[in-house]
Amino acid sequence: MAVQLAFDVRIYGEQLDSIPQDLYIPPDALAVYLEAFEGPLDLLLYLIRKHNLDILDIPMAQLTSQYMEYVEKMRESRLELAAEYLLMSAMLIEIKSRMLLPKPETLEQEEDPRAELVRRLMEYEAIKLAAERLDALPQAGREIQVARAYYEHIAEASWPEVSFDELMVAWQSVLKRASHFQHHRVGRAELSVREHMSLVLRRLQQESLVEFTQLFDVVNDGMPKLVVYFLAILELAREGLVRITQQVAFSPIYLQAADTPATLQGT
Amino acid sequence: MSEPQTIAEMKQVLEAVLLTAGEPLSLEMLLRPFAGGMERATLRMLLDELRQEWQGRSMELVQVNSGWRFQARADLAPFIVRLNPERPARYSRAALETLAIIAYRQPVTRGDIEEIRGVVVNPNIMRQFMERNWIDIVGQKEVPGRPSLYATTKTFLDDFGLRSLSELPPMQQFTEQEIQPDLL
Amino acid sequence: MSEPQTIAEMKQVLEAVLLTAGEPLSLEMLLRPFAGGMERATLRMLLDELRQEWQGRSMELVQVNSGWRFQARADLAPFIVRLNPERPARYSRAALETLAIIAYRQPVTRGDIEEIRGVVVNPNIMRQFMERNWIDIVGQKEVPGRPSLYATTKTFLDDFGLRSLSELPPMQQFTEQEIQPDLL
Repeated sequence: MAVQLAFDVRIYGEQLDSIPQDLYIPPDALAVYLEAFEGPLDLLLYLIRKHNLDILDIPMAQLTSQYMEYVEKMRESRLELAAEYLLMSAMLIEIKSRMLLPKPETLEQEEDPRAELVRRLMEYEAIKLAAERLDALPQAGREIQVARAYYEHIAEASWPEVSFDELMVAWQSVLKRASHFQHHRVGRAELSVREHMSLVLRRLQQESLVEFTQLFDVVNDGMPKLVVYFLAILELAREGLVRITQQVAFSPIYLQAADTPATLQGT
Repeated sequence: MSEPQTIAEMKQVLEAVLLTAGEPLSLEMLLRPFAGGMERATLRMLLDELRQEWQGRSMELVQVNSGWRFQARADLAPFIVRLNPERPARYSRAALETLAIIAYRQPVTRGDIEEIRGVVVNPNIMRQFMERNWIDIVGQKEVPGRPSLYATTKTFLDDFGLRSLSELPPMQQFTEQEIQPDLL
Repeated sequence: MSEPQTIAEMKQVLEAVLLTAGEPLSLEMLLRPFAGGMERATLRMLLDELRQEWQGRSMELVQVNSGWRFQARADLAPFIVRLNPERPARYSRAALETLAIIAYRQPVTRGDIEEIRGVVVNPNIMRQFMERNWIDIVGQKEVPGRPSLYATTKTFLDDFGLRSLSELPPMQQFTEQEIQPDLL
């Protein structure tokens, strides 16, 4: 019976479909052939199949001698023999010898010395078959082709999220590093002032010249807001960001951004 | 197009989303394009209609572990494969056996795999499956050395077109084979 | 399916190939699946028929520089984009500090910010907050070079859910905070 190989074996470039029936195998070919085994369990399974042995009642003497024969051939051809093969040799010989021992009748029936080997062979065989079936399943990229047509990635404006806390932590680290701000405190009042500084500047961008009293909505803004506005203007003046001008005493006071051309002054 | 209103428009959105995805999409993901404007029940219904409409056409809408995807009808795949002459590498027998052990016996340690196969596990084999995201480490076994426990991933199921592990081909026992020795 | 014989079968192969390719396919590439069994003229004709069949549907078959591809209809793209909300990158520490300085110390020039932070301000940082309309220029400082004065905007307040800047958490020194944590 020519045993079909489930894998590619090539000798001198020629495909080897079946393992030669005669025992003599050229050493080079043997190397390829033995390397095709995945390990001692694989080799044992092959021998059991080849010689049509009953796995549930393995003739240990026969299997052991056949196994040793292969292992010997591997050594003769100076193949690097994996330690697992030698370990298996020892195990087979041990099982064989245990089976030769006369069973003491008085003791409870002892477990068959072959039981563990049989269990392992069956488990390995099951996995071997499972591996083949797994490989036969359709696989993405091989038999399964997934739809992946094109679409225009329109950059939807997506901005990073920022929280209060992050902003605060950032400000904190600025303060920690900047020594001249060491004792700086920003309270709510000061934040309001700075906000209104920006508001005043914004307004001065649109109307280059604003009469002082027009900045205040005396009717609607409460006193605190008016104070904040006033402080904002003072701070702007102090920082040189606005110019405050008055032609003569008691005439209207005008505000303009410091960067406004001077010609507008006093209009 | 403003937010899709009609069933036809919704199905077009769904179809476009699935045909461009390149991976399975869960129901949660498929709801996103509708920005809260669709119920899960409606979505299921539309998916089912879409699946039926595509029946017998070039692509089929299938459900795998992570969700829904369009894939080429199986009998068309051989023609698509011709497009890229470099055929995808097949895995070695050692690799496939290792994968089968992880798939069928998970979670397993390397030691478990070595015991079943009777040989040392090549670390490259584990690495290649980890890189492909077919297996990953799901824990440590409470034995000396605390070895890693390996299991298959959702991607593994998706790539094999499975909805769950129970859809893997059942394991066949050695003795069942015994009846037909000529198969060997 | 054996080699496609009918026009319908050929079109199915073409459609599946184009929908799964992930890139535009040239005529040469589109001939490969037919393994020599198709003329260029036939291919062109089939592509044209396919293009017409898809008109008004979710995808359109278009010819771009390097070949043919299916693409989602332009008006459907915005819905597809929602599928993968690009995880907004976080602002760098430098950007956040710059924003904090503008918020707490406005109106400020870039020079002011640089003085406070002790390093040069990357113009891109200012630009990204300008584009987001969180800051704008409220004037120029009357010093050499007339640098722009930056301040936060109404959009900034809206986005942070504030009615006014005074609702920003007031800042104190770290050490004082620890003494009076309730003040925060």
